[in-house]
Amino acid sequence: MRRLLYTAKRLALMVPTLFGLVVLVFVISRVIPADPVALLAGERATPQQIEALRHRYGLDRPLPVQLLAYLRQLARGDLGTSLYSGRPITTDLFGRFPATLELTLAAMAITVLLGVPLGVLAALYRNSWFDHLLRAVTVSGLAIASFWLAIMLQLLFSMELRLLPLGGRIGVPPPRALTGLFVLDALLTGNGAALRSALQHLCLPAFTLAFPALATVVRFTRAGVLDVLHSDFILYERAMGLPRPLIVGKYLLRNAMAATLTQIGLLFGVLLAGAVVVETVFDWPGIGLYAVNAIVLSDYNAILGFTLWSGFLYVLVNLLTDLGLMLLDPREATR
Amino acid sequence: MSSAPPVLEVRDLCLRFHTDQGTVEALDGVNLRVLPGEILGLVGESGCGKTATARAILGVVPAPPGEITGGRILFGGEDLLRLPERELARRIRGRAITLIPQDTLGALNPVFPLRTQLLDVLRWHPPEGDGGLWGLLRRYGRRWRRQALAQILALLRQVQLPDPEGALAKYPHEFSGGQRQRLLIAMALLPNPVLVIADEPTTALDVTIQAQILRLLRRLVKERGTSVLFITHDLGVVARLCDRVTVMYAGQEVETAPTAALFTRPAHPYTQQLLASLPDHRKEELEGIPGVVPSLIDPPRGCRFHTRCSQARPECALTRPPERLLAPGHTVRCHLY
Amino acid sequence: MALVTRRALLRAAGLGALALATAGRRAWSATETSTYIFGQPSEFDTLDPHLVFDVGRVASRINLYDSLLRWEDNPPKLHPWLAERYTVSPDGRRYTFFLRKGAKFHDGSEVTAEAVRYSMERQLALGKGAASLFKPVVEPGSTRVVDRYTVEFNLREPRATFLATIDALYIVNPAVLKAHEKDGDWGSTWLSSNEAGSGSYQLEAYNPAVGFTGRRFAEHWLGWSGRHVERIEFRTIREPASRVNALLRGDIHATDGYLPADLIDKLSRSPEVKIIEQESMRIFVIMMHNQRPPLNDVHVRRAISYAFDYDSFINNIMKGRVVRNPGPIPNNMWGAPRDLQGYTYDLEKAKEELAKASVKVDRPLEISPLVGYPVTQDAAVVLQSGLRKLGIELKIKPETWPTLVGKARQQETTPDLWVLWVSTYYADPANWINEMYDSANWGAWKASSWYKNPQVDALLREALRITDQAQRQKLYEKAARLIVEEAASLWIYNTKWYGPFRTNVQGVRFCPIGNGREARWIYLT
Amino acid sequence: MAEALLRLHDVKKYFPLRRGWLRRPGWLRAVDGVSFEVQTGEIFGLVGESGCGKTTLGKTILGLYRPTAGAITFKGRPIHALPPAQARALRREIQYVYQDPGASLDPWWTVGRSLHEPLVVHTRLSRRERQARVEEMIHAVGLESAHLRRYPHEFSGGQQRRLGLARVLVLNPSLVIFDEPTSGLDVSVQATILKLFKELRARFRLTYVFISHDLSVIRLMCQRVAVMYLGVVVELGSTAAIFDTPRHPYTRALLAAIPRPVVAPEGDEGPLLEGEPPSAQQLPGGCRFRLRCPLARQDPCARLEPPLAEVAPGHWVACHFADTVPSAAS
Amino acid sequence: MSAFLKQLYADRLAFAGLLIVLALGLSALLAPALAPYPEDVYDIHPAQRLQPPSRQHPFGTNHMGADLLSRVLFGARITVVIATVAVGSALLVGVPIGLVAGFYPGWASELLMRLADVFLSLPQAVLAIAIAQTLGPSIPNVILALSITYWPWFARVVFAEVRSLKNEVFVEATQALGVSPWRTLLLHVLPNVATPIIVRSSIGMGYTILTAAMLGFLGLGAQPPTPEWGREIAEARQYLPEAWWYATFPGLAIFVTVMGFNLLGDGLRDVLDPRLRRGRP
Repeated sequence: MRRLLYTAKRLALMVPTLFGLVVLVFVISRVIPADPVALLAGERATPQQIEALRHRYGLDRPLPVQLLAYLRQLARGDLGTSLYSGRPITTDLFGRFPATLELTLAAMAITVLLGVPLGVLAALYRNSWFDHLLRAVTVSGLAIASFWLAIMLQLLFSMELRLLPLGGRIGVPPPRALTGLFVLDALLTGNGAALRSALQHLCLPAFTLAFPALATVVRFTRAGVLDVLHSDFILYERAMGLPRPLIVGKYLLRNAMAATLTQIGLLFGVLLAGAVVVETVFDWPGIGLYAVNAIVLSDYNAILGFTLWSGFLYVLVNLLTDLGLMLLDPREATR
Repeated sequence: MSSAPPVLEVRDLCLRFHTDQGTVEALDGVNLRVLPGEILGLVGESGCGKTATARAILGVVPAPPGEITGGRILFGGEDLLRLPERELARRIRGRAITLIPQDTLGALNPVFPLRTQLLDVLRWHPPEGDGGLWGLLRRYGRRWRRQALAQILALLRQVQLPDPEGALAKYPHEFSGGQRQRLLIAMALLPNPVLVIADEPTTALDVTIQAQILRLLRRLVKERGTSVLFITHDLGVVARLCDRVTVMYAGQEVETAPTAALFTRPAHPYTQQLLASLPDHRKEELEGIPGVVPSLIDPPRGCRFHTRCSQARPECALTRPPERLLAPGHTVRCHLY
Repeated sequence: MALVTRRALLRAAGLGALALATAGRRAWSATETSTYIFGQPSEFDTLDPHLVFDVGRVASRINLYDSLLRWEDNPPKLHPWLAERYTVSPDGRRYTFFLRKGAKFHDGSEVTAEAVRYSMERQLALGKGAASLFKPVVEPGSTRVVDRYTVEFNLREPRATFLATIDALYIVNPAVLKAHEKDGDWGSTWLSSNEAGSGSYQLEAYNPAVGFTGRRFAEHWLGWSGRHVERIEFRTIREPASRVNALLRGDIHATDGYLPADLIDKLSRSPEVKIIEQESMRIFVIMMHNQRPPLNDVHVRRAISYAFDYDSFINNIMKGRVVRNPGPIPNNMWGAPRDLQGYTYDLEKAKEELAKASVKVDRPLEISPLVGYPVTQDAAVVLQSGLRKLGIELKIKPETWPTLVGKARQQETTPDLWVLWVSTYYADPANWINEMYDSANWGAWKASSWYKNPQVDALLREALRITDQAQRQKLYEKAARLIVEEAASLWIYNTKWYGPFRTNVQGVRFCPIGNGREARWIYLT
Repeated sequence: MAEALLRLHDVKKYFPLRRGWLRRPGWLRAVDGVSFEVQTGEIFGLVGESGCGKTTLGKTILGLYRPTAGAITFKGRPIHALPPAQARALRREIQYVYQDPGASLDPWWTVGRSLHEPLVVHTRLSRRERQARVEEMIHAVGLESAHLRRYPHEFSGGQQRRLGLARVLVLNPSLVIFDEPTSGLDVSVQATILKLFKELRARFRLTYVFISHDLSVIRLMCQRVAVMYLGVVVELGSTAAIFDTPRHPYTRALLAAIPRPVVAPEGDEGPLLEGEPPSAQQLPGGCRFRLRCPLARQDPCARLEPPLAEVAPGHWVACHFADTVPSAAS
Repeated sequence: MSAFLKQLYADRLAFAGLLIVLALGLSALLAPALAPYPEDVYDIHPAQRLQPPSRQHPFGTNHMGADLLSRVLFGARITVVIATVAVGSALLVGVPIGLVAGFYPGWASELLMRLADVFLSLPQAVLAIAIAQTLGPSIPNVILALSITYWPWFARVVFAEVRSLKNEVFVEATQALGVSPWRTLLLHVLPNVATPIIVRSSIGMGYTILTAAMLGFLGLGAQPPTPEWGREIAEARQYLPEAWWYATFPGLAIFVTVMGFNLLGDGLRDVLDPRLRRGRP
């Protein structure tokens, strides 16, 4: 019951944030120096035609009215139309989102599956050579520009060693679309060639995306475990003779994960932002690449749609993180 | 006074902590004995090494920075200091010796319900002969769980925890401090231990609650014949609860006596001045102990109290006084005797 | 320390990847001969043939749709296509096309005169893409269906280039579109992701992010020789380096022919790739705003023209893979004066011209290269470096293509200078010189030099009215000389097309209009 | 009798409760109608268990909290509703010693600077005059001038108590409120600190309000005592009256629960309270002690909240059975 | 101050960070003197394009034949300016907001922090992209975009610190002494939140440099011939793998610089923590 209330509370808190997000994006969109209507009108449009279009899209009305109209439009799930492809932005985004999702999930999997154990080990063997080595790696992980890392990886693995593809998402006909995630679809349809190709294409971008996040997770897990390691209850559990593996694997980890989980929620934003450049470098046909394309084409609607969509996802993931935190730590619900 | 062999005997225990500032000689030859079925009070001011002694007995001194440099801890004829960690964890800690900690909120794992924590204590400390893998697997079964829960509930009733069934599903933060202390007492008694070490268990509680807890603890351990090493700084608590008392000062024990004898005939100058410091409305002026507790990084040689002792003699600074028997069960370490 | 670690880490990861890679090498190689895969530099945002009119995305139009006539080969020749023949009325205003019978849309229905009429009306109504070619001369509603196989266009005025541009009108299936029409959108929402043509290939799958695949349309009116591919795939790979690597590895069979010179060099060293070199008609120009001071002074414009290091740019940066094109018409197009010398890199002359100028260059000039096209930026930097030696500051302010197109519509917003290519939209000098320098075209991006010279205007308009090529050639040569004399823009080079193909690709027929994207002639061995 | 230095009349301090996200209205009644007077020169004790509202009351007197209701007069002047600037000026006269004076010093400031600050804020003394005053005070609390250049964390618990005292005494206030001044100290240190408190009071003619849960300290230090339970005073009187003839069942239980360093015969611990105090957010109706009271009956305890009534001269008790309670304690 | 440096020196990594940051500052300041070919920021030598590292050109040359080492050195200038101004203005906006909002709870403070939350509800880089894109590519716009997106971090950190500081006894104790709120805020609260602010700034410099480089990489930043590191890498891509040096050295410059700020920030966190601080005798 309390958990339900907490969930409801968190959901309710999402509303003003999302509203603020929409207003923010709206404000950004209305300070555009260039004229999107002129683009829309085509190459030989007359000023009258442009004016007519401006009127048709409501761009000649006062800003608050425009904001209201924008909100109404959003409420219908309409992010507007791409000035370039002429398709609804939502269609474009949904078409590309599975690619980004697949990439992000893969990066997240690498981050968590590698980062958490490494962080725990670093804490348990604090100040050992392993800990120092890991610290060096994580510090560099946070300092490296992901686009540069991506290029260097391409240089090594694709251009020099020719082991992995340079970019793209798959090198063979894609598997039948069930989820839109190629790896998953290939598994489900038993398409071995597609699976292999999809995995090969996934390797470098996922690792590039994961690397800085990995550093964060390792650091926070390590700090969290260290924190818990010196807590009274671990001492008490030891004094009560519980075996070390049980203490570490069960009692300690769950406590330490709270710090890590919060970070994972925040990291999602980092991954999403990282996807923009990583997808660009690796030609990964996701929403990040879409955004960069939109930048090149000055497709404002698309950029704003992407921004809004990212913000929405981010808020959503943070909500999920908080709920996860609540399941992990019952004290959260009472805060 | 029973002449049975002691349950626990600590002999010449020495413990150091290596810190950035230097080596802290936290314990320097501590001796104490806990007799079967008795409550031994270990009393002293903050930093005198009470808790370090308890941790050394349980074998949970963090090392590094801690290092036990000498002495023996005899428990049931075995020297715990020579037992491997595995053995300690399997047979001694949480089985034969249990702990009631001071910080009730900090000591309980905040993210697991009580049931999990209680069951694990039982599960990992089975009766002798059921320690194999199969035994462990069996103890993850439903039948064992039912029996164990029944056992736990019975004990929770004994410690008078309100609504014991409901309590099992709750998390530590959902209890009051007094309730948590009852829980921890139950947890300490759960494996039916030989010795319970209670480390200032009532310090954080209000006096009315403290009185309840002390009475409960005394009744339970006396019923079961469990020995208790009760660590406190509060002489009032000692008077109310303990059968015998050992007084510590700056990492050494200075006096051991039956409780009544200690309060009526304190022998060591430190004990005397400690008692004189207690607020007492009948006295016109309070007597503090002049000076400060010496740093344990470079502690005074000989009797560590000599720097503050009004009756100190030259030899006090040279050698630590040997233990002298003043009366049956009353020993003191002072050159005056 | 960290570097060593990272390298070690990479090596370790490399070993893991090795296992993966060796296992799957064959999986991504396009070794079979039934599917032709092309590495596409830009995305197919939309498949609607009436919305887009650019060279980069010609593949969807040219392979899925047919037009009345079609340009083929190099130099380009206009071939009968859906129309078997045509007639032009003596006044040059009525064009009658006679369709071949039996040509079918992909849904099996016949291509009729009504479809042609509908396509023209749709193109005009949507107002985008190739509409700019027809709008000046074709009145909406003026196109007439004479009979089922005869259609006539009635122009407002004679237009020498009408035939040359008619291949840009792609014929769509009106029945299908009317079925998908919504809110009077001429079915454009539907058609942006679908297809309703009669072309050699029919759409199989489309994903804007990935590209499209097409299946051979067996009933295509032209028939099939037996040397062809069953499926075509245009796969979007945006990065040139990625495309080149994919080609080298055999993931794709071909890619675009306007790669950076360094990459062409790299490809030419591979035994598995052949490069088909063709003269193209795509001139590289830096536009100057002829109406804005100080650029309205011819001496300033000439000084700037003398300050660009043409040789260095062409020989070093373009690695000699392009040819100097000193005037507004591609060298290999008729109408370009053969003996035109144009400007050279000569700072002395530049200084002389500056001295003659009546206005002073007292402000930094702004140049806009195209975002996403590094060569335009390189040219801007070369010009910047040259002007700096004259004491003129040139600020580089890259803009996106759509933004520039928007800005170039008005004198006030047009940048001082901007860099672009003018490609072959139709094979006629008018594609370049008329559209760029006839002041009647002010307001279109091609005319954003805002050049105005009554004499040139008269010459160019005359050339549009008459149809005799020899006469027109003279007019164009004269106009070209005048324009160069007045340094209306900086004309730098004419592109060459270096089409890279796997060695097993046969039957490539390059035409500047289709840029080698037409797949119907191609087969694999 | 002279006008009391401090007079509290029916002082209440409620805190709004935010329970859940709907913010259901509710009040935490931390102090719920307290009246007493403090005479010039006396040490007045406020005793009670945690959560009884004694600290809140102390801070309300000081003006850190504005009372929800009631009146506080200091030297005959109402001070409970002063505007902020005047309230701050009043602190020259009323000072507060925190439970942990070490934590009440800015860790970034030297002790000397912290000791100067009250003088900077409240006086126009020159730097030299301030220095003289600060040095005088640091010596008065038994520390040395050299200590002024150190940082708070370099002092032991007992020394920090002395610093805290020095800091509030530089202003020469008339009333000092001590909040648990000896908790956390070892008895040997506590003894010296308590001695110091007494000396300073005599030397600077101070009045103390002494808040503590430690009855033996209260008994030692105070002339008069108020016993608080869940926000109200249940018994008020001279120290002798409270400790020798406690009338309220709570006071009696509290006294019985104090562990005394005297070995009593087994089982002779007197009556122990059962259960735990209810939450101050959900007080029972009627007498708020009745749920744990051995004397409680349905009527009148559950019905009426007993008023504080004078049962002997200067001895006030809030219990329906104040008269029936045996007047002699152990 | 010397004690502070001594402690920083004791933490070898932090000291390395300090050295890197100093080196960055120096090369930014002295770029014209240090660079072997200072003219190459503007000048081009197409004939010498894409030459591998050699004695004349330790980092090789770029696609215009300019000396890469010189350009990387001059790039440090851009980087220092962008990061300093962006973090500085974010600091000037965020810290006062966080201070006041944390110290004076009320609807206005609540509103300010909600506003900060809205900014934080978007990944910073995404927001920076959106803003930089709408403003148009230029260095001032990059700085503006970074400041707009970074101030909420300062506000948040300071807000949280002030909130918890308000519960510290010594802050309440100054009130109890009768010290005015503004005096408390400036003399007691602000110095106590200085540590997180300084640490945030240092790490923020690193982060800002990374984001600025990303914007440059996407073409939303500095324009040619400005030798901005991110854009250099973007330009270098098409000359891979042959001209490996072209992409490598600007990337290394970013890496080392950001590493310097991060190490320094980490070290400062430990050194400046008042709980660990040792007073002078």
